[in-house]
Amino acid sequence: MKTHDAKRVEIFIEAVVERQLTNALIDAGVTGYTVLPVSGGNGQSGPWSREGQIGRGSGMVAVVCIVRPERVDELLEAVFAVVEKQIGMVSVSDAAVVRLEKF
Amino acid sequence: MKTHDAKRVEIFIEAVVERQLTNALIDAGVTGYTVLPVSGGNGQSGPWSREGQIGRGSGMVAVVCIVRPERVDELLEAVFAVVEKQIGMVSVSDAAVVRLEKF
Amino acid sequence: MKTHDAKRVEIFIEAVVERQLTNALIDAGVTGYTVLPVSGGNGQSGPWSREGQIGRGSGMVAVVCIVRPERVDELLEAVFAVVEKQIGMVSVSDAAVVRLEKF
Amino acid sequence: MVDPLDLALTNLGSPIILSFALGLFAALAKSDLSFPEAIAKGLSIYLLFAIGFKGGVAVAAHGMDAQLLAALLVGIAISFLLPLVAFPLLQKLTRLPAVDIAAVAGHYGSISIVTFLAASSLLTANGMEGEGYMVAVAAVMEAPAILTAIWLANRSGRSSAQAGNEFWREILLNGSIVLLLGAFVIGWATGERGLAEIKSFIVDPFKGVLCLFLLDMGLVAGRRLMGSMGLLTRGVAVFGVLMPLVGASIGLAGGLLLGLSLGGVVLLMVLAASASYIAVPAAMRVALPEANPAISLSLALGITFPFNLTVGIPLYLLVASALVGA
Amino acid sequence: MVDPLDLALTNLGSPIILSFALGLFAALAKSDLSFPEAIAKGLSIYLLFAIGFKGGVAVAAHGMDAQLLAALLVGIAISFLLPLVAFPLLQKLTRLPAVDIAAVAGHYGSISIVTFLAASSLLTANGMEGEGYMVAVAAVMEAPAILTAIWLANRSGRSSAQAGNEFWREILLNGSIVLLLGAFVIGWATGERGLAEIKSFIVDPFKGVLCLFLLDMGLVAGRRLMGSMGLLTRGVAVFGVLMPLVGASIGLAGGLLLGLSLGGVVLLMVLAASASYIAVPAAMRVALPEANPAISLSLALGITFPFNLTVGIPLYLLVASALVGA
Amino acid sequence: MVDPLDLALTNLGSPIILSFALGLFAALAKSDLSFPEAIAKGLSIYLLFAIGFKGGVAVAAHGMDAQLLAALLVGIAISFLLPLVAFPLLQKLTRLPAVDIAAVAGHYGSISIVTFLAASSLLTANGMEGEGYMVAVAAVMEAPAILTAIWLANRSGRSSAQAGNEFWREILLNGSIVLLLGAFVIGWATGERGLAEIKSFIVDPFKGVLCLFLLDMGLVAGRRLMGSMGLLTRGVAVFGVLMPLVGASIGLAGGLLLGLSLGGVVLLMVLAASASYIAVPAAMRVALPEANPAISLSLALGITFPFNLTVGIPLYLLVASALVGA
Ligand SMILES: Nc1ncnc2c1ncn2[C@@H]1O[C@H](COP(=O)(O)O)[C@@H](O)[C@H]1O
Ligand SMILES: Nc1ncnc2c1ncn2[C@@H]1O[C@H](COP(=O)(O)O)[C@@H](O)[C@H]1O
Ligand SMILES: Nc1ncnc2c1ncn2[C@@H]1O[C@H](COP(=O)(O)O)[C@@H](O)[C@H]1O
Ligand code: NA
Ligand code: NA
Ligand code: NA
Repeated sequence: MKTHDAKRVEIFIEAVVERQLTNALIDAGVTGYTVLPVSGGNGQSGPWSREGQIGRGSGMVAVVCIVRPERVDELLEAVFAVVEKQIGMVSVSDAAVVRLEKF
Repeated sequence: MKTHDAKRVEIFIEAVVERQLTNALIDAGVTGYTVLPVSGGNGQSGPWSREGQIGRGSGMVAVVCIVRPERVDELLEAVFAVVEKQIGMVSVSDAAVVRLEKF
Repeated sequence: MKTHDAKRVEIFIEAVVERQLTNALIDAGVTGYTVLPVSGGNGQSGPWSREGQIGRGSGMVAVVCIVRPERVDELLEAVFAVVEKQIGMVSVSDAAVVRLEKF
Repeated sequence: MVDPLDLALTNLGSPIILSFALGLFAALAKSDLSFPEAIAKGLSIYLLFAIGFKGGVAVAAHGMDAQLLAALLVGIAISFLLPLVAFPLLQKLTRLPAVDIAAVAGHYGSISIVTFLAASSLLTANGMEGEGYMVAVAAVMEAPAILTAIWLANRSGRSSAQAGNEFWREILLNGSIVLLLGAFVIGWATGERGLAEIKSFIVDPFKGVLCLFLLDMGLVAGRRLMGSMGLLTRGVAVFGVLMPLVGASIGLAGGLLLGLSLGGVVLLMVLAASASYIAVPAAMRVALPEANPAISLSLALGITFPFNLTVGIPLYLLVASALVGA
Repeated sequence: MVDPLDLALTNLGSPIILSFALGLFAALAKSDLSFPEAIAKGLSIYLLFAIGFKGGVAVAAHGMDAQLLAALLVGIAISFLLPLVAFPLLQKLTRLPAVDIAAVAGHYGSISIVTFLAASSLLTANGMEGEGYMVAVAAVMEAPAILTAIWLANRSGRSSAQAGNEFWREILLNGSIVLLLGAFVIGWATGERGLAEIKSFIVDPFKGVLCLFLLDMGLVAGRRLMGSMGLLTRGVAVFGVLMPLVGASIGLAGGLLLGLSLGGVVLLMVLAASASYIAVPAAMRVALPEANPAISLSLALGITFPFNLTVGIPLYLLVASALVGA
Repeated sequence: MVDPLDLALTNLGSPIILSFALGLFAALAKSDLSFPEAIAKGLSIYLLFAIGFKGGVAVAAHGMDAQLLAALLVGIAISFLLPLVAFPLLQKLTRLPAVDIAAVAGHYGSISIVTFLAASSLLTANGMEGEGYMVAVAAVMEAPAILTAIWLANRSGRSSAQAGNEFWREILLNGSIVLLLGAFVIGWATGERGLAEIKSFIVDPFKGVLCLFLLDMGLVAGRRLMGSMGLLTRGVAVFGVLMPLVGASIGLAGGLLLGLSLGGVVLLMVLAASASYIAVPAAMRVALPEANPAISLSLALGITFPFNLTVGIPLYLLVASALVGA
C-alpha cells in the first residue's frame, strides 16, 4: 500500500493543562489529535498513580498527534509554549500514513 | 541485545467497530494486538470526549499491532477494509523487537 | 527546534507484575516512565478484555519509557529479567526529544 | 383534572429537572465538572435494571393480557413509521444530505429511555403510573426505526448501507435492550416476592440516582450543544422541537386506540416524541458510517431531550388528560 | 426439614441467580452488554466491605470463643489439603502439564467469595444464617492453597517457582483479603452501634447490589466459556463438577467436626467446594507464570461457579440439613 | 457539657475513622488494595451532591437571614487571610523556596470538604448539627486563598504566576464548587418536598458511603506519605499540625463573632483548620507550575488531614463547647 511520510508526536502532559495544550495544537493548525488516559508514571517529580484519586492536580494524559513532517516544527513551538512550565515529556518519531487527506 | 526489525501499526478507530477490526486483523494472520482506551480527540468530524458518555456511538479505541515488516502490507489491506468507511487514523512506524518467536 | 536522538521503549506487560517492572526500570537508571491502561488484546495466550473484571490475574498495562540511545541495552536487560517469564511484548523505536535535561 | 400551571411547575421544580439544569449550566459555563465514563455507564445499568425489573413485577401483579401484545405491536409499528414522517419534514426544513436526513429520522423513530424515566417519575409523583408493560414497549421501539432509516438511505441512492451480522447484533442484542428486557423478565418471573428482596436497592434510591444521571446528561447535552453550534441551523433546530410534537400526536393516537390508562397514553406519547441518543447512534455508525453522527446527536440530545424534559412531558400529560379523561 | 424441590426452586428462582443467568445469556448471545471494569471493582469493594463488616458485628454480638479459633484452623487446614486431592484427580482426568495441574489445584483449594455470598443469601432467606465468623474463615482460606500449589509444581520438576517479596505480598496483603478482614475487624470493634450507623448502606441494598454483581459475573463467565471452548476437554469439564463435590464433602466433615450450626456447615462446604477466580489467579501469575492462566480461570469461573450457584448450594444445604438435623 | 474522653473515643471508634485507618494501614503495609479512579470520583460526586442538597434544604427550612451573608463574608475573609499567616510560619519552620511556601499557604487557606463531612457526621451523631448554610460557607472558602497565594508568590520575586482565563475558570468554576453550590441551590429551591423525594438516596446511605470514601482517602494518604518521606522534614511536619491549630483559632474567633451555634462554630473551625487537596492543587498547577506539587499534597493529605480527623475535630469541639456553652 502506498504510504506517505509523517511524524508521530507523543506528548505526556499534566491533565490539568490538557485543554490549553489542545487549544494550542489547533491554533498551530493540526488537523487532529487523540487523547489517551495515563494511569501512572515516574519522573523527576516522583512517582504517581491515578488510583483512588479525585483531584485533577496530579495525573497526566497522553496526546498523540500525527502530522506532516514539514509541520512538526511549528507544532513543537506551540506545544512548548504550554509544556515548558509544566511537568511533561514530548517525543517525536517517524511514521507513515496511508490516507493523505486525513492530515 | 539482539533485536529484529518490526513494524508498529497504530490504529485509532471508532469503538463501535473494534470487533470488526480485530477480526480482520486475525484473518490477516497477525499473532497479537493490544487495545488501549482513548479518552478524547479531535479531527475533521469535530472534538469529542468520553466523559460522562454512555452510548457507544461516539468514542474510539487505539489498537497497536507489532508485525514483521513483510506482513505490514497485508495487514494494512485488511485494516483498510474496515477503517475506510469509518472515522479513524492509521499510522505505521519502524520498531525493533527482541523476541522473534513472539510475532 | 533542535531535537536529540532517543529511543522509545514500549512494554506491554501483565498488570500483576507492573510494580516489579517499574522497580527494575528504576534500578536500571531510567529517569522516567509512563504507564497507560490497556483494555484488551490478543496473543498466543488468547483474547482477553478487562470489561467487567475484578481480579488482577488477567489484564495488562503499557509502560512507555523514553531513554537515551546508549541506555537502551541496559534497559532491555532489566526489562527482560521481568518480562521473560510473563506474558508480554517489548518494542523499541527511534524517537527524538527536545529537552535533553528531561532524560 | 390536572391543573396545567401547577403541573408544569411541579415538573420544572423537581430535583430531577433541576439537576439536569445544573448540568447544562455547568457545561455552558465551561466548568470542568464531569462524570467518569464508568460512573455514567454504571448509573445507566442501575436505571435500566431497576425500571425493567419494576415493569416486570407490575405485569406479574396485574396479569398479562392481549393488550400487552397489542401495545408491543403498536409500539413497533410507530417506530417503523416515524422515520417516514421525519424524513420529508427534514427535507423541507433543511438542506442536509439524504444520508444524514435518513440517520436523523432513524434516531427520532427510536426512543430515549431517560426521557421515559423522567416522565414515569412525574406520573408516579402525580399518582398516575402507566401500565407496567410500557417498559417492554419502550424496549421493542428501539430498533425498528433503524431499519426504516437504512431503507430510506438506500432508496435515496445510498447503496452501501450494510446490514451484516455485526449490524443485526448491534440492533437486536444491544446491551441496553438486553438489560432492560432481561430485567423485565426477571421481574416478571419473581414478582412481588422478588421485588421485596431487592426493593431497598431498586426502588428506594431510584429517584436520587436519576437526579445524578440527569446531572450527567445535562453536562453531556450542554457540551454537545456548545461543540456543534455550527451544525444547528435554524431549520435543524425547528425540527428538533417540531418532530417531538408530531411524534407525540402519533403516540397519542396509538395510546387511545389501545385504550391505555392515562399514564400509559402519556408514556407512549413520550416514547414516540423522544429521540434515541444511546442505542441508535452506535447502530448508525455501523450501518451508515457516511452519516455525520454529530448532527443526529446534537439534535436528539441538545434540543429534543431538553425540550421534552421541560415543556414536552407536562404538555403531553395535559393533552392526554383532556382526552383520556373524556 | 427443608423440602428439597422447594429449596432448589427458591434458589433457582431468586433474582440473584436469574441475574447471573441473564449475564450468561447475554454473553453467549454475543450481546455487547458489559460492565466497566471500574464498576465491577466498585461493586466488589462494596460487597467485601459489607460482608466483612456484618460478620464482625455478628461476632461482637455473640461473643468470641474457642470455636472461632478452631474454625479458622480447620479452614486453613482444608485450604492447604484440598490441592493435594485435586492434583491426582486432575492427573487421572486430564493430560495437562504438571504445572497447569498444580495451578488448577491451587485455585480449587482456595475459595470464591461470590459463591459464599450467594450461599449466605439463600441461607438468610431460609432463616439459617451461619456463624458470623465464617467470613473470617473465608478470608483465611484464600491463601494456604497457593503454597501447596507451588510446592506441587516444584515437586513435579518445576523448580523456578518464585516466592519472593512480591509473591508474599500478593497472597497475604491481597486487596480483597485486607478489605474483608479489615471490615470484619471494624465491624467487630464497633458492633451493633456501628452497624446502626451504616445499616442503610451495607444491609438494606445488599441483595440488589449482589444481583448486579452476579449479572456481571454471568457476563464474564459466559465470555470466558466462549473464548476457551478448546481448553475445556471432557476430562477437564468433569473435574469442574466433580471437584466441588469432593471439596464439599471435606467441608462437611470439617463442619461436623467443629460442631457448627447448619448454616455454618453449609458455608464451610461452599467454601471448600468453590474455586478462586479473583485472588489466586493474580498470585499464580507471579508465582507460576508458566502455567496457562486460561485453564484455571475457565474451569473455576465457567464451570464450577455456575455449577455451585445452581446445583451445588441447594445440594449442600440438603445434605447438611439431613446430617446436622440428625 | 461534652465529656472530652468520651467524645474522643466516640470519634476514634466510629466506622468512618476506622475505615480511614484501614486504608492507611493497607497503604503502609503495601497491600494492593485500591479504588479505581472512577469509583473515587463517583463517591465524591455523590457526597458533594448530598451534602450540598441537605445544606440547601436546611436553609429553606430555617429561612435565610443576614447571618448567612455575614457568614459567607467572614468565610471569604478567613480564606483570604490564612495564607498570610501560613506564609511567615512556613518561612520560620522550613527552608523551602518562596514559591513552594506560597503554594502550601494557598492550600491551607482553602478547605478540605472531606474533613468537613467527617466533622458534620460527628456533630450530627452528638445532636449538634451546625447551620445548614455552612455548606455554602465551605464552598466560598475554596478559592480566595488561591489568589492570596499567587500574590505572595509574585511579591517574592516570582513574576510569572499566570492568572489567565484558564486559571479563573479553574478556581471559580471548578467542578467540586459548582456541584456543591448547585446542589445547595437545588436543595434550597425544592426544600423539604424535594428532600422527601430523594431522601433514601442522599440521606440514608450517606454515612456508609462516607466510610468507603474515607477508606479510599486512607489509601491515598498512606501512599502519598510513603512516596514523599524525603520531602517531609521536621519543620514541614511541624507546620502540618501547627497550622490547623492556628486556623482553628481564627475560625473560632470568626464563629464567635458571627454568633453561630455550637455546631456552626466547630464547622468554621474545621474549615479554617483544614487544607485543600482536591481543588487547590489543580489550580496551583495552572497558576504556579514551578511549585512542587508533592510538598503541598503530602502535607495537606498526609499530615493535616489525619491529624484533623483523629485529634483535631474532637479538640475543636471541646474548645468550642467550653466557649459557646459559656
Ligand atoms: N523518560 C520518560 N519516559 C516516559 N515518560 C516520562 C519520562 N520522563 C517523564 N515521564 C512522564 O512525565 C511525568 C513527569 O515527569 P517529570 O517532569 O520528570 O517529573 C512522569 O511522571 C512520567 O509520567
Ligand atoms: N492527525 C491526527 N493525529 C492523531 N489522531 C487523529 C488525527 N486525525 C484524527 N485523529 C483521531 O481520529 C478521530 C477522527 O478523526 P476524523 O476522521 O478526522 O474526524 C479524531 O477524533 C482523533 O481521535
Ligand atoms: N504482535 C503484538 N502486537 C501487539 N500486542 C501484542 C502482540 N503480541 C502480543 N501482544 C500483547 O501481549 C498479550 C500477550 O501476548 P501473548 O504472550 O502472545 O499471549 C496480548 O494479549 C497482547 O495484549
Ligand atoms: Na421517538
Ligand atoms: Na475451595
Ligand atoms: Na483552611
